[in-house]
Amino acid sequence: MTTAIRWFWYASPHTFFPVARTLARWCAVAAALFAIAGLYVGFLVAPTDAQQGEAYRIIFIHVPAAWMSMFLYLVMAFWAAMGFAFNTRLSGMMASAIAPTGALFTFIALWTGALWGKPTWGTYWVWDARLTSELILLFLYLGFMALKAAIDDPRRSDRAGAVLAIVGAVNVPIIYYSVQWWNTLHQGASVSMTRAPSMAAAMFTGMILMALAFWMYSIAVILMRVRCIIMERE
Amino acid sequence: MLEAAELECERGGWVLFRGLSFALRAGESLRVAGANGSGKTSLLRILCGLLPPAGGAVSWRGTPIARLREEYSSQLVYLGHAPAVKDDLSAAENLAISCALAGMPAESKAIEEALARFGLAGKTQPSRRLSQGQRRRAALARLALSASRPLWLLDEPFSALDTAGVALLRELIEAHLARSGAVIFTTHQDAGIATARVIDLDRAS
Amino acid sequence: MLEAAELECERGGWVLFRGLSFALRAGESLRVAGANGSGKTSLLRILCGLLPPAGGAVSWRGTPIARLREEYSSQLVYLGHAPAVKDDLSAAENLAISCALAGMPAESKAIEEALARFGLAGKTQPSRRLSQGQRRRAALARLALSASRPLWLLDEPFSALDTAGVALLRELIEAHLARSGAVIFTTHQDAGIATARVIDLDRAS
Amino acid sequence: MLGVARTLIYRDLLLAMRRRGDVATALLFFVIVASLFPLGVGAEPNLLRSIAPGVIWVAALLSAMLSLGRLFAADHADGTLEQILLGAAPAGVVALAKGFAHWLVSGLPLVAIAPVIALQYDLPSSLYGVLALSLLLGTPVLSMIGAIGAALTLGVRGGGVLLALLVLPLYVPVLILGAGSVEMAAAGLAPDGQLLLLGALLVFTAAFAPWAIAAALRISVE
Amino acid sequence: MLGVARTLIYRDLLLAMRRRGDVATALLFFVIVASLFPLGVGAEPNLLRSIAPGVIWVAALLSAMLSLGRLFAADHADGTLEQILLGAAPAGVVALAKGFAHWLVSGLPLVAIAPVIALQYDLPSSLYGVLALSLLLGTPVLSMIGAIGAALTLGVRGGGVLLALLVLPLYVPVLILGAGSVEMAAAGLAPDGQLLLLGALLVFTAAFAPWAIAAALRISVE
Ligand code: HEM
Ligand SMILES: Nc1ncnc2c1ncn2[C@@H]1O[C@H](COP(=O)(O)OP(=O)(O)OP(=O)(O)O)[C@@H](O)[C@H]1O
Ligand SMILES: Nc1ncnc2c1ncn2[C@@H]1O[C@H](COP(=O)(O)OP(=O)(O)OP(=O)(O)O)[C@@H](O)[C@H]1O
Ligand SMILES: [Mg+2]
Ligand SMILES: [Mg+2]
Repeated sequence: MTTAIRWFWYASPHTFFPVARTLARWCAVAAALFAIAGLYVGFLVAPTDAQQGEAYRIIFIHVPAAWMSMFLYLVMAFWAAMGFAFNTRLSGMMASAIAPTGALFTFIALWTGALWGKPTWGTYWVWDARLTSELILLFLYLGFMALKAAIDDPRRSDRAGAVLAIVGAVNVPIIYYSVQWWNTLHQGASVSMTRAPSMAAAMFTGMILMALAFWMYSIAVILMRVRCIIMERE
Repeated sequence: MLEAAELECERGGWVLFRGLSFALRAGESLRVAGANGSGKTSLLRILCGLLPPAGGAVSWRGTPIARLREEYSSQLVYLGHAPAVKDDLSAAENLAISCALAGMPAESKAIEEALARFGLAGKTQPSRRLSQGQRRRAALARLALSASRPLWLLDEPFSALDTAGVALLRELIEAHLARSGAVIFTTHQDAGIATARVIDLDRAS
Repeated sequence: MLEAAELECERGGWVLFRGLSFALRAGESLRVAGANGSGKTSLLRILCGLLPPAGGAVSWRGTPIARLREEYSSQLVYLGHAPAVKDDLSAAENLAISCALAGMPAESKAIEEALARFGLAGKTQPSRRLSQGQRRRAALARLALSASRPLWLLDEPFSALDTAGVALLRELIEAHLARSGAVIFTTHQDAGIATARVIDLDRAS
Repeated sequence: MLGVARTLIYRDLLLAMRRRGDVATALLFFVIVASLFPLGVGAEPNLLRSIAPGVIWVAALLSAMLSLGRLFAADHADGTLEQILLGAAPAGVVALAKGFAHWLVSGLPLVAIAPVIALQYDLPSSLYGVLALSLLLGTPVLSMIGAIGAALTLGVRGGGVLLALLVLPLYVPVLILGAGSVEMAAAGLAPDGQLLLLGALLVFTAAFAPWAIAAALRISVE
Repeated sequence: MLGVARTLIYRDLLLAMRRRGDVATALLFFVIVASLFPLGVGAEPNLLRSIAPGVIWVAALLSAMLSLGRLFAADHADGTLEQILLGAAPAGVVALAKGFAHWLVSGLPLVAIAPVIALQYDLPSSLYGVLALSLLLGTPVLSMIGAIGAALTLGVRGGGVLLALLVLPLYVPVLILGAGSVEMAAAGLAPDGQLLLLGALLVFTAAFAPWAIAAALRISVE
């Protein structure tokens, strides 16, 4: 019971407001530091790839961005669902705040992927399962934002958005597992929680550092955006 | 039967009313009054569960309606501003379908009778070719088949009716009250129904 | 001003009325009465030239309206059952556009005033978010800008209005009659307007 | 509860009959889109044959999408939707019934007519079965997913595009699987994989879409 | 009278903006139809290039037809049409203004976006001009002819199909001339003949369609 009360206490925009700002600042600083470290490892420490030459270095942006794009969608859907189920005001605002950042990372993943595709596959785009489902993810983010923008009443817009976010969440596992379920041109997972990484340690470190940088960036930006939304609505 | 506790309604950022409480017992009727835009329709929609209130709760025989859902819907009849009459169907088809959807399918004989009571016997044309008042009559005819539903919520039921229509509707409402149903309605005219209570939203806000 | 001679109206194979004649002079008002479906709306539509009568003719200052067309339209205001209010536009936009379409563009200040008179000042939301009565008020606000049109044809203008709205409309109508305009309206309620004549369609048919 | 669902389906079919058109609209649109192509593209048989599966499936997609706008809008405008939601059946059942009725009116006729179109494009008759089967499995998915979008955009500013924006991305897998299965068969390979996936998609949407539609409908009458 | 026409056009554009979508709908639909084809047909560049003019013109036709249903229906339902007909302008002017507004919203954007689609289909850039010109001449014809059909089917049972049945046969010449002109140019020949005919068609419909539309509108409000 007491935990539930604390939960809702934090779920109230007013208590959340000042906490958000301090947190956002620290995360912004952390994001910058991780990004510098990650780029240093990625471009100066990690060795040149035997088959792909220097082009492979795009991986340090591509993979973390792709991870974030999927992860942020799930977080967004989670908040939306919380808002739908418990009618907490903050949840809907969180979902709204996450969407643009998620869309941004999706776009980056698509863009860097397309750029990478030209040297490796000889084409910017193929209609393969992972690429298509990632594109759909972008449209889902855009649809979510468009739907919310089209409804003036904030409560209604939160609820309608929540339905769409939850429906779209189906797409995320499809993106993730598409390389296993279909034989795609795109390459399968090489980083996993259970196996040892199958790539060079330096590459792995670089990717993890960049992923951490993206994480921190996302948290900082999302918290700032939530603050704006709170100010607008209250 | 029906209790409203501390209801608050907000539309488009404006609070229409706040702290509205009342209880309605069997056999009682309640008239909701107020100027245009004061929130009568919104209140009725809250009472029937279509619109969640910004605050407070509505309970039916002691249970909050948010928990009862279909169980509560099956106790009431709500007739809104819009007559819910399909242009392409005849009055009889409309009535049969709206009864069936409400979960109380009616015999075609009963439907004929209800329509005849409202002066629509033999009108087999699609409803688009009925006059405004006839369309409203087609919607109201459902009340003649809804004796078993304890709660009636009627939003401006008298509008567009001629004097005979008004009298007929009043009769139906009074009969429903007599069999210890409960009726909540809004109207701008004086309907001539002795109501237990009047809620004036102009003063409640 | 307006003369109807031996009007006959047939709808869906039924004759609604036949041999209906009357003349309306400047400063006079006429109430069309009758039960639901007796043909009030049809009569008004015949009078404004939207519906050709099955027999007889309507003339305006001696000329049949079928020949006058736009010239006649520019003498009248017709407000029908349907409020002709666009859901997506605000009340002010609706009013400005309907005035301009009728050929009497209005200043935005005049529009503000007309809306304010009808209690819609500052309502800038799209009309879909107005209450039923507010939508009707938005439609009626056109009358406040239509002093220069001699003939007003109003189909159940009082419906959905609260008492203040009814009083306001009555005032407008009486002012129009005083400046020797002519008004024909239908209503089921007693509007409290001293009319020169009542046509009861229940008896005319 | 089942009675309500039956009434709802019966009513929607009756309305479709009354407006006569509505049954035929989707079908006619499908046929027209498919027939206009040879007019625009030129009637070279080989070219036509190779684009046929794609054209037919795109036409099916468009014709499903076309009728979505009307799926709930009329009921919303005249107040019937409120009555349905206040009715005796849970909103999920209502949603399933509406989706099913939509499919009966706009999807099923396409399945029936597809072989005729295939003939027009000179597809080998061995493909008719795969084509019809893929449509049979795919069009209900289009109806159910479309209904989610239609319910979400009810009474919302910019309904039209928004609907397309929400629905089309979700349609893409159906299109790829559907057209893919026919192309697979045309290439002489077994289309089982695609068809199985379509079937799985169908089961999945039939199970979960009603919930989302119901939630969206409740929001729309608030 | 011109004031009324201007107001009407302004109002229709305003409404289109408000529903935000409506401007974009026709456009988005056009883009989507054109983009779905590579998904369904497969992305072989030569194939795509050879079907491009046909696809683009069929898409334009469909997107024009799609928006016809709404052209007068909303005004009819909420009573505005009566007010417009009782307004200060003759019905013919009203009809012309409505048709023009429809074109501004649904036809003109297609002309602007067509080169982008052509790019997607990898058409040589020398064809962009012909494509845009043929659309510029052809889409107003689609709007005016479509408006006749829309007015005739107002409030009539089975409006949807009826509209398509009435309108499409009249659309076919435009399609053939339009797509033909681009194909002609692609084959390296001068497309003047087709374009001239399209221009003649435009002048003809602009002169006579308003009359027919006006008559149909008067009937619909009786
Ligand atoms: C627009 C095209 C592309 C898209 C949309 C895309 C999408 C994705 C996504 C969503 C992931 C994360 C999935 C996961 O964590 O398992 C990913 C990971 C990855 N992508 Fe791409 N990709 C594209 C192009 C490419 C290209 C051209 C290459 C290189 C040939 C590539 C190589 C990789 C690698 C190596 C990973 C990491 C896999 C892992 O270690 O888990 N991608 N991509
Ligand atoms: N479009 C139509 N086509 C055919 N018949 C119609 C049409 N509209 C109305 N009718 C019929 O004409 C008769 C008169 O209709 P009208 O709308 O004129 O009545 P009214 O007197 O205005 O009634 P109310 O008081 O209900 O508004 C009605 O019986 C109706 O059934
Ligand atoms: N869908 C909506 N969204 C936002 N605000 C709305 C909506 N519908 C109505 N409103 C606003 O809520 C207020 C109350 O509306 P409501 O329809 O409840 O009034 P009412 O008392 O029924 O009025 P009337 O007598 O005119 O029917 C109005 O001021 C209106 O502007
Ligand atoms: Mg009301
Ligand atoms: Mg009437």
